[in-house]
Parts: sequence; C-alpha cells; structure tokens
Amino acid sequence: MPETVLDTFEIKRLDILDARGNADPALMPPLGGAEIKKMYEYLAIARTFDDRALSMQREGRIGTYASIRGQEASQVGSALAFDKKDLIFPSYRESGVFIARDYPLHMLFQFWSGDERGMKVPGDINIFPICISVSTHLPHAAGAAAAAVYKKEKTAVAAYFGDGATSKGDFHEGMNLAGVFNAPAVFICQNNQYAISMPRSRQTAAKTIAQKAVAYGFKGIQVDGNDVFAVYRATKEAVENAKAGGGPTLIECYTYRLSDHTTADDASRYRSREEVEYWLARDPIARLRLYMEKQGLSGGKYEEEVREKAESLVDDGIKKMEETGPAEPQDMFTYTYQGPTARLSAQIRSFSPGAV
Amino acid sequence: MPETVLDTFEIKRLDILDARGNADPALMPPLGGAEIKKMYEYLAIARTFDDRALSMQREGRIGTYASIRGQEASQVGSALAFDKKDLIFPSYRESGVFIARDYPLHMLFQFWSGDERGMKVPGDINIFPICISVSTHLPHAAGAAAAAVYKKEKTAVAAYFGDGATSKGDFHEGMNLAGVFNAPAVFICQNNQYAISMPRSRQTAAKTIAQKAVAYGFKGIQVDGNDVFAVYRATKEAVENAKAGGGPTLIECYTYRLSDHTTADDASRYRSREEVEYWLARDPIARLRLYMEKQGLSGGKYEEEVREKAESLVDDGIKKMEETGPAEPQDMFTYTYQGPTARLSAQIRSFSPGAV
Amino acid sequence: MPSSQVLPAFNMVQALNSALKEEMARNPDVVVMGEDVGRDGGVFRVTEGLYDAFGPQRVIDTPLSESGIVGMAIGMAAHGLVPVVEIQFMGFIYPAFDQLVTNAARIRARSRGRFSCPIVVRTPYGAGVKAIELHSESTEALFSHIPGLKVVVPSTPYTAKGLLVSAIRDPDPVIFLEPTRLYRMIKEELPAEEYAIPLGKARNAKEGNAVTIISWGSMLHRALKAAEPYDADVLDLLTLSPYDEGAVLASVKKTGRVVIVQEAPKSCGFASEISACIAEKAILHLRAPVMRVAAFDVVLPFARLEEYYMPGIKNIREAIEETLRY
Amino acid sequence: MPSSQVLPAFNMVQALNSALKEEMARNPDVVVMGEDVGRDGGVFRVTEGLYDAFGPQRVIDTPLSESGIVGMAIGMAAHGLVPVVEIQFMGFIYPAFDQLVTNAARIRARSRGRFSCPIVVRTPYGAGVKAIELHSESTEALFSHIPGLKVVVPSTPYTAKGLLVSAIRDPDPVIFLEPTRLYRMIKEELPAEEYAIPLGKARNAKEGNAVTIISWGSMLHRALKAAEPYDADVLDLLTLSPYDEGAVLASVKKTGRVVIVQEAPKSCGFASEISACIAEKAILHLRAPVMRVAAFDVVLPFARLEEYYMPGIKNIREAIEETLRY
Ligand SMILES: Cc1ncc(C[n+]2csc(CCOP(=O)(O)OP(=O)(O)O)c2C)c(N)n1
Ligand SMILES: Cc1ncc(C[n+]2csc(CCOP(=O)(O)OP(=O)(O)O)c2C)c(N)n1
Ligand SMILES: [Mg+2]
Ligand SMILES: [Mg+2]
Repeated sequence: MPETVLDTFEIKRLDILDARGNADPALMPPLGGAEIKKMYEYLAIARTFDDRALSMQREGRIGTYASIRGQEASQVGSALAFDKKDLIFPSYRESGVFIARDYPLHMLFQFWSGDERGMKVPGDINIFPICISVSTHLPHAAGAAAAAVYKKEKTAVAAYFGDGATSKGDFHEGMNLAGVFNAPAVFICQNNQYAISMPRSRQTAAKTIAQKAVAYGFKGIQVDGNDVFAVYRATKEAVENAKAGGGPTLIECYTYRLSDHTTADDASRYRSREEVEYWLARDPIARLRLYMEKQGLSGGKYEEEVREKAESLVDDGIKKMEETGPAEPQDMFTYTYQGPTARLSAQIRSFSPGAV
Repeated sequence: MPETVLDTFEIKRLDILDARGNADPALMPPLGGAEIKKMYEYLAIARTFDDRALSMQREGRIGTYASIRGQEASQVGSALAFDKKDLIFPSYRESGVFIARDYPLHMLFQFWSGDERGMKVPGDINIFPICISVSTHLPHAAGAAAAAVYKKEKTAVAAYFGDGATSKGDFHEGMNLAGVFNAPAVFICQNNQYAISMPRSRQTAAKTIAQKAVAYGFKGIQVDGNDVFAVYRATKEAVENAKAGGGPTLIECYTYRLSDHTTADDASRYRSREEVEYWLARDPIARLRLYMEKQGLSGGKYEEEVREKAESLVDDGIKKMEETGPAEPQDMFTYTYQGPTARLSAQIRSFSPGAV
Repeated sequence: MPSSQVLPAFNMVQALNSALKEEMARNPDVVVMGEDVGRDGGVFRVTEGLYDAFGPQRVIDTPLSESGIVGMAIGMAAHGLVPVVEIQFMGFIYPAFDQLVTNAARIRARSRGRFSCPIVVRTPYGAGVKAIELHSESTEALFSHIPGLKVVVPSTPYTAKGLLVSAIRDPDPVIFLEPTRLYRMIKEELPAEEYAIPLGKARNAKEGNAVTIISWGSMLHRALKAAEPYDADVLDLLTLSPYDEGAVLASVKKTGRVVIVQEAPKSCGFASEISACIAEKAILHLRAPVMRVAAFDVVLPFARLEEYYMPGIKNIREAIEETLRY
Repeated sequence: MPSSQVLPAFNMVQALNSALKEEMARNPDVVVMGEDVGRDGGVFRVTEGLYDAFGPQRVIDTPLSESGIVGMAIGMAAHGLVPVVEIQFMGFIYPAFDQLVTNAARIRARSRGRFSCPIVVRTPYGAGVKAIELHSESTEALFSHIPGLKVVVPSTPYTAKGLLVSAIRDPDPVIFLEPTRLYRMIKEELPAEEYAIPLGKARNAKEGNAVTIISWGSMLHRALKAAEPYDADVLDLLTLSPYDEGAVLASVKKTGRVVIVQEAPKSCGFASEISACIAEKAILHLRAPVMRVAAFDVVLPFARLEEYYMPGIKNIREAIEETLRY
C-alpha cells in the first residue's frame, strides 16, 4: 500500500487579446462588431467616469472615491456576460460593473458624495447596493443563487471582490456554501495585485487566486484581466455552466489598480514607479482600441464620438447629482425598519433638524 | 496565446498498516518495539477512558461527553509525533491527544463534569484548553506558531479539528495566515465523516479535505486515520518540515466516529447500521494489535497487563475527580481578570453562596 | 389565551415546531435552514418532522458555517425567500454577528428600501441546563443595541408560537431567542386556530400595585416565583427591541418601585436600558431605587457553578424587599 | 499634566504613535499587527515609522483577515507576546467579534490562569469625519457588556498616550477605541518622560456643582462646549469597562442632576448603563430625571446626514436646561 494519488488539479489561464491588439481566433468569443463597439463604449464611459470622479474628489465635490483605472476590462467584460435578470453583488470598486448595467451615473456620484439615495437601485437593474465590508457579500451571492434554484429561475448570480477579499472567512464560507448547494454563482475576483498597501504575494501563500477553487470542489480559472475578450469568454462560460446546473466558478481577473487605493491613499508609499509603468503599458482600453483599428471597427470620427458621448453622459450625471441636493434629514428614519417602531416614532417627533 | 496551465496539484493518500496487520516496510516509520508498545498502551488508555466516560455519563456522574471511539489512532498517532514542548490546540473531541500527552485523567473527567478546573493545564503540559467553538482555535495555532518563530524557538504547533470545522471562516483565516507567515503549524483534521448529522459529502463539494491546502499554498495529505503508523509518519514529517522552516501542512485523517456525536445525540437518526459495521471492521486498535502479534510484540500476559493498567489509571482518575468535589463558588470571580476590578470587588462582597 | 378550541398541551419546543410548520404551509417562500435542522430535526428537535413534511429544498441542512448561513439567508431574502435560520446555540451566533450587524440590519437602509431582509434567526439562549461552555449565553443586549434588528424572547409555549409567527411575517430581521431552560419546562394548551402575538408588546404576567418586576425569558419564571408573596406587577417584556416603553412606564407610575431581573451579566445588560428609560421618563414617580438583579460581571462559569452565577429567587426577593423599604 | 519638561505639541495620532514606539522599545515582546500597519504606517498613520524602527518581525503587515488577526494575536499572547492589533475601522471589528467574545475574553478563565490574553485591539471609532459606510461606528456598549474585556476611550492626546501605555501593560485584553474625529483635532504638549494613566479612572474635565455631565471620546468635547455657560461638573470616563462608578456617584451626589452624552444610538448604549447605575445607587440624591443625549435608534446615515444623527451642542444644552428646570 504505497502512497496513492487521490486526485490531481490543473489551474489554467486564459489569454485571448495580446498587447498589440491581436486576438487568438480559436478562442475569440462570438461577438459581432456592434457588440464589440458597445463594449468599447462602456469601457470609455467607465474611464471617463473614473477620471471625473477623481477630479471631483480633489475639488471637494464628492467624498473619498475608489478608482477602477486599469480594471475596466475586468469589470465591463465580465458584467456584459450576464443577462439583465442576473443579480450582481458588487464591492466598492465596481463602477465599471454598474456602468455596464446602465446604472444612472448621477446615483453613483451621489453614493460617493455620501448620499445613500445613490444606492436606491432602480427596479429594473439587478444589482445589490455596494458592499463596503470586504467579502461579506459572497454568502449573499450564494444565497441569492440558491434562491434562484429554489424558485426554478434560470438566473445566475455574480459576486465581485478583490484579491484581499480572498483572505476573509466570508470568502471561504460563501464559496463553500455555493459549492455544496451547487448554486449558479460566479465569483469574480478582481486581482489588482494590492489590498491597499499589501501586495498579493503577502495576502496568501497560494500562487494564484484561481487555485482556491480547488478547496470548494469547483472550477477556478485565471484570465488576463486586461483582456476584455478573455474576461468576457470566461465569464460567459461560467454563466452558462451555472445556468445549466453545473455549479459555481471562480474567475481570477489578473489585473492592476493603476491609481491609489482610494483618494485617501498614496500608493507611492508602497510600490515603485517602474511597476506602475509596466502596467500602464498594458492598458486594457488601449488594447481593445488597437484590435478595433486592425479590424476596421473604429474608423473616421468613431473615437471622438465615443469620447464625446462618454463625457456628456458623465457631465449629465454630475449635473443631475449636484442639482439634486442633499436628502431630507428625516430621511434617516425611514429605512431602519419597514415602518417606524413606536420607540422610533417618539424619536422622530423629538427630532428638529436645526440641531448641532 | 492559447489556454495555458499555470500549475498542477496532486493530492496523495498515505496508507501503511492494512486491516490484517501488515505494514508496508518501505513506508513504516522507524519505531522501535518499545515505542510501538507505548503507542498501543496510549490507544488502550484512550479506549478505556472513552468507554468509562460514556458509562459515567449514563450514570449521571459526568455531563455530556464527546466520544472518540474509532478515532484513537488518528489522535494518539499524531500527538506522539510532537515533542513535549510543542504546543497543541485541541477541540472538544481530543481525549486521545490529551491522554498521549499524559494529561491527568481526573482533570479530563472534571472538565466533562462541568468543572473548569479540569482545564487548568499543568505547567509542564503544552496543550491549550479545549476549544468548544468550532474552528476558532486555528488562528490561535497560527499565532502561537508565528510567535515561536519570533522567539527563535524550534517549536511546532498543532491544531486539531473535525471535518465540519473546515467549513468555518476561521479554518480559512487560520490556514491562510499560517501559510503567509510560513508558520510551523500542523493542521490535523479528524475527518470522522460527520459533523453531528451532516455527512462529509454535504459539508463541502471538495472530494477530500486534504485538497483544501491548495488554497493556502502548502501541502495537504490524506492519511488512513485508522492506521496509527500512517498518521504518525505523516505527522512526524509535517512536524519536522515545520521546524525546518518548511511551513504548515494540512493532514486529513480519514477516520470514523463510531459513537454518537455526543451523549446527547442519537446517530441512528441519520446513518445506517451497515455503515457503522463497515467501520467497526476497521477498528484502529485491533489493527495495531494484529501487527504486534505478527511482530511478536505482544506475547504472554501483555494484553491483559495493558488492559489492567489502563483500567486502573482510569479508575484512579474517576476516584480523584469524585473525591475532589466542586470548586468554591467564589472561584468564578478569580479568573475573569488578573485581579478583580473595583466594580467586580463590590460584586464579590455582595455575593452570598447560599443564593438560589 | 383567547381561544375556546384547544389542542393537547404543548411544550415550547412543540409550540415552536407548530409555528414553523404552519407558517411553512401558509407561505411557500418560508424556508428553514441551519446545522442539523433537516433529517436530524435540530439538536433540540424544534424542526422535527419538517424535513419529512416539506423536503430538503425547504428544510435545508447546512454546513457548519454560521456567518455563511446568515449571509446566505440575507441573499435568499433579497431574492424573495423568507429564511428562518437556526443557530445551534447562542454561543455560536457570534461568528454571524458581522453579517447581522453589517448587513442584515442595514440592507433596507443601504438600498433605501429596494431590498429588505425578512429573516428570522432563532437560537437557544440562556443558562440553567448544565451544558458545556458557550451553550448558555444570554447576550440579548448586544442585539438590542443594533438599529435595524428586532429582538424577541418568548417565555411560554403560547408566547413562543405566537411571537414566532409574527417574527416570520415581520418584514425586517428578527433575532428570536428561545430560553433553553424553558424548552420542556412548561406545557400549555394552545389555540387550535392560527394566532399571532404582535412584536413590541409586553405582557402582564401578574397584576399588582406595590412593586413592578420586569423580566423576560427564563428569568420571568424566577421573577414570578419570587413575586408570589408580594403585591407585584410582573411584566414579561417579550420583545426587547423595540421594547414596550409604554407598558414599562405605566406600571412604574402605578407602583413607584421597580426590580428588573436579567440573567446576563449586569454591566450594559438589557436591564440597564429599562432602568435608564425609567430614570429618564418616570423618575418623579419613583419611591425607591431602580434595582437590577443580574448575573455578576464574570465569565460564565461551567455547569457546576452556573447556579451561583445566575440570579436566584433569593436575590430577587432581596431586591424586592430593598425597594419596599423605601 | 504632571510634567515640567515638555515635547512639542502632539495630536492624538502622534501621541498614540509615541506610546507604541516607547512600549515597543521597553518591551521586546510587544508587537504591532494589522492591515497596512507596516510599510504604509496605517491608514491614519498611527503606526508610522514603527516598521523602519522595529522591522517587519515586530510591525506585522497582515492579510485582510480581522478574525484571523485577532485569533493570531490570541495565540501569540498565549505564547508570550504582547500583540497590539490595529483594526482599520471599528466597522470591521465585527468579523473579529467572535474571537474577542468567545476566546480573548475567556482564555484566562477557561484555563484557570494557565494562559492569559494580554492583547490590545485598537481601532478608529466614531463618526464626524464624513467617511463612507461602516467607517463611523460607535458600538462601545457591545464590548462593555463582555466580562473579560476592558474598554478604553481616550479623549485627548495626553490621555491617548497614557491610556495606551496602560492598555499595553494590562494583563488582560483591552479594546482601545480612538475617536477618529479627534485624531488631528487637538494638539497638546506631552511630558517628555514616561507616564501611564491607570485604567478604570475617570477624569474631571471641568468642575462644577449644578449639573453633572458624563461623556467620553469625541462627545466629551461637545459636552464641554455645551457646558460652558453652566456650573457643570464634566466627567470624562476614559475607561468604559470597568468604569469608574465611584467618580460617577460622587459627582451625582454633589450636583443631583445628570446628563449623559453618547454618540451611539440610544437603546442599550453605554449611557444606559451609567444611568442605571445612578438610578440604583444615587437616586435619593437626584433632583431631576437622568437625561441621555444620544443618537437616534436608526441605521447610521451616510456622510451627508451624519450631523443630524449625532448629538449636537444644541441637544446637549436642551438636556441640561431640562434637568435644571427641576
Ligand atoms: C472587513 C473589512 N476590513 C477592512 C476594510 C478596509 N479596507 C477597505 S478596502 C481594503 C483592501 C481591499 O483589498 P482588495 O480585496 O484586494 O480589493 P481592492 O481594494 O484592491 O479592490 C481594506 C483593507 C474593509 N472595507 N472591510
Ligand atoms: C461555531 C460552532 N458552531 C456550532 C457548534 C455546535 N457543534 C458542536 S460539534 C458540531 C459538529 C462538528 O463537526 P466536526 O467539525 O466534524 O467535528 P466532530 O464533532 O465530528 O469531531 C457542531 C455543529 C459549535 N460547537 N461551534
Ligand atoms: Mg486588490
Ligand atoms: Mg466530524
């Protein structure tokens, strides 16, 4: 009775679009020109939104903001692989996902300006409000996915989170539960190489995030997160597999956070200029642009039109946010419970907004 | 750029001693006859202790008790692979580990009779008090192991836990942290196939517990937990590796809980007689006995002597526990803080044990 | 008990079981989930028979994963279900504390009402059953401090059933604490027909005029016993959050003397809130100090000393006598 | 400030930093750990410079793992170290709640003194900095209810340093809550020499005879401001568990009127405990209701409404006026 091998596991990585804009035809997902253009436009809006949010923060017009620069392909590429009725559980660094779901931009700005009305998710958009406490939304995704099965819907559920999030107990419990219940959940890790100042290598001794799926008995895969086609393809497969009863998938989008952690952070304290430059050269949007040029998808004024459209959308969002003004102070009483309790009613009566 | 393989993982299983008492000589750890006899004696004490604890509970002489029947080899075999100065973090189902560390038996009985003095661990025994809240001691083990490195000691640290425990966030966080800090920790899962009524297959979709180590970037191995040599060998290797700076190991002892979960449980509600009989035929102690007979290690009155010694030790433990009587009620004030706070001092003054 | 038709006497376990069974029958979105709640029927058998009646889709045996279980329930609730979670003992609710405080309590506010969290988290609660460590917690005060959660503690089979029905129907998350010591202590006939006891209303368990005794859960019964020789008004709070301030103040205004009995350690316990409410709103009616009878501020001892730790009838009587001396 | 020799003025961040630096220099077993505490110096820079001074073995950058971090600290403490853990914001202490309540608070009792848990868990605490969700928690009451834990809240650079020194030297687990709003609000000269402020002692922040105002942390400063026009005795509790009952009762006996100011929601907050203590032990000295000024029992709103949620100076003055009317 020697040592026997019980099982073996392979962790794969998917790359489709290279830095020069060439896509592997064997792996290229079946996207038409219009779809690719749509993708590109969302990427452009995401980038524009992000840029403007950063400058708005500097001007004191919104509060602390978490930039997605560099992660746009990971977010837009994956979000577009879901159907409208699929439910997404985002973290705080998912502006690109919200944008790809046509979330009203003024509400995103509202959120980042400290106004919870920005997360009063419109009824026709299936996204949960932003989860600030890292990883706590992964079990929610497992639960919503299990509920979809219970209700016999063909719905997939997504959870988005970072590399740092994988160290938390709730990552583990959420993934494990999704595995046990064979829930139609897709776990999308934005491995942007940092959790604030902590590099990925100090977050876990595992060499990849993807291999963590082995612990839960389902598939894990790493994709080039700056390659919108690879992200889209891997997510699409995971969504289809989930809806076909094949259970969850963990997707590690290998990408990079080009900005500071948030506007309250200074990344130069903990990482080198060279490292950032290495990744700047791998910009996910530039790469798609190259591809589109080569494919003749972006001739004439296309570039300019896209930029203008993105800017006007974002401008409108800002304008609408700033016109809206703050919520009524009494608003804070309205949503603690469905109806105010007797105790709360008495407190409401005693409230005079002129306080402080 | 096709799909590439980033890494592959193999999960192995170690078996040395078969059910007929034959050991694989190539894998047999270098144990002398005296050591094997010592092992056997601990197993016998563990079994005797367990039997008596179960009957004591039925007689109302102790409270709820968690039997280790069937898991003795997993516990004794692994515990004996540690040095005395190595620190062990047990769960509630580790009587065999306590016994292999020469823990005073009367204190174990005290513990199970609802007297915390049973966990006033003697100064020369390096074991933490029993952890009731499943998995919460795994981060402790990671921390103690990291502290041993900090103090430049050659100490290994063990954590014992069940298959159910692997679903908890603290399993994940403890394992991940141990990996990141390359801590000299050995994680010993007693996979006894059940967490109360939940079979292992419903605890996680992973086919083995051992493969969960992949998520943390260190080695995981499954061993036949009813094979004391395999358990011992795998643990010894893990301990030596840890002390040599090789980091943590996860060991899955594949075994079976022959009794109910605790004396408050009725396992017949959720598992079949046949299943239990299958495992009864794989009794870990009988298997070692066969081996020793074949090797001429247990001739003459040996069996009887071992049994008598075990019984007299256990009898002494019971006697001593019952003679000791309950603690002073005032005792409950002594250990909340190192010294009583002013507030607590006032409460102590107001205390009259004649209450109720 | 506002009923003429009655069933055979139920203990609290059976009463809870029948509430679950009936609500599951009424509403297909109600699911029960937790460790060993399915085939095994729960360690205290509260979910017994539900697995056979409703199947594994609705009576869900989960892995050992308290945070994950509550987290899943939150997600299920967001997707239209009404999960009733069992946490095996209150000592094991702490791993789920984060989910409860960070998410369950705030989903409605966070999403401005787009999503809500109609879950119930049931758990055996309190000491007095000679269990091992962490099986005897009574930390109701922690949950009662969290806006967005409700906290309910029944004291009898009748209240257990009626309150659990309301908790399940409540649109917000409810922590439902079941006094372990009472599970099989009292039997009561229950109405045959459907009934619900509204959350947020206290119950007068004994009427009197000389002193108000306020308690909940298992201590209510000690309080009642202690109160026997006195002309005491005994209030059973039933809901701790939001508690019935009106009933508390009305009784205090009537008697002018108050003893609050809680099983938990004294400092920052729920009794402190009641006392503070009285000190704020009814002080002119007081004729004596507001007494709290509570456990000591010590780590809960194991079984052999637990009776010394918990308030006894003698302690309660001493406190009553003390207030009557003024 | 009992010192002649002084250093340049410190804000609270710098005061805490110097306490850490000095205790680390004095005792090689003291280690600092948490998310981003090393190279980055902590998100509020409280641990700035420690990594360079003491190296990565003693200033330990950890993964994002609050339960694991506190759990590791417990194990390190059991093995002879004195870990000072930073939790990035109080809203992220809840994942570690289980470790704190289940283990840190009970290791000494569980092992009857064989093992102990001399850890400090520091965390920024409270609202008023216009942060995003979960960055403004003030749930001190939860920890103050747990026997085995101590809870400390400094209110100035001087008290921050002296209390942190004592917390690190304390043989039991201490939750050390640092009012975020005060981190850079006040500057103070600190003694050049070593000093420690004993835990469990309140500080008289203003002497007076007409009314007692009790507060802690960031609200202390609002209380002081509100108290200006009055002959108020203002108590800064500093330690919430175990709190200085003697100082509270002495002041109340002097003034007969009390206002307690807390930032947290009212129900079951720490103010309730103080009020209950007074209602139990000093009621005969009271000439007015015991007033609590606290936040509403609502989910903490986001930045744009947070000032409406927290007690303001106007609210405190109204409460003072109310007590003075009696
Ligand atoms: C439970 C919890 N702990 C700490 C924080 C503070 N914090 C916010 S973001 C962050 C790092 C997260 O890293 P990662 O998961 O990689 O996501 P990223 O920010 O890189 O997108 C930390 C520590 C938090 N939000 N939640
Ligand atoms: C955190 C926590 N949740 C629930 C329990 C109740 N409980 C005690 S043992 C047990 C099952 C544990 O199963 P496993 O980890 O396989 O260990 P085994 O009992 O089989 O040795 C449960 C659910 C507990 N002790 N701790
Ligand atoms: Mg990251
Ligand atoms: Mg098991």
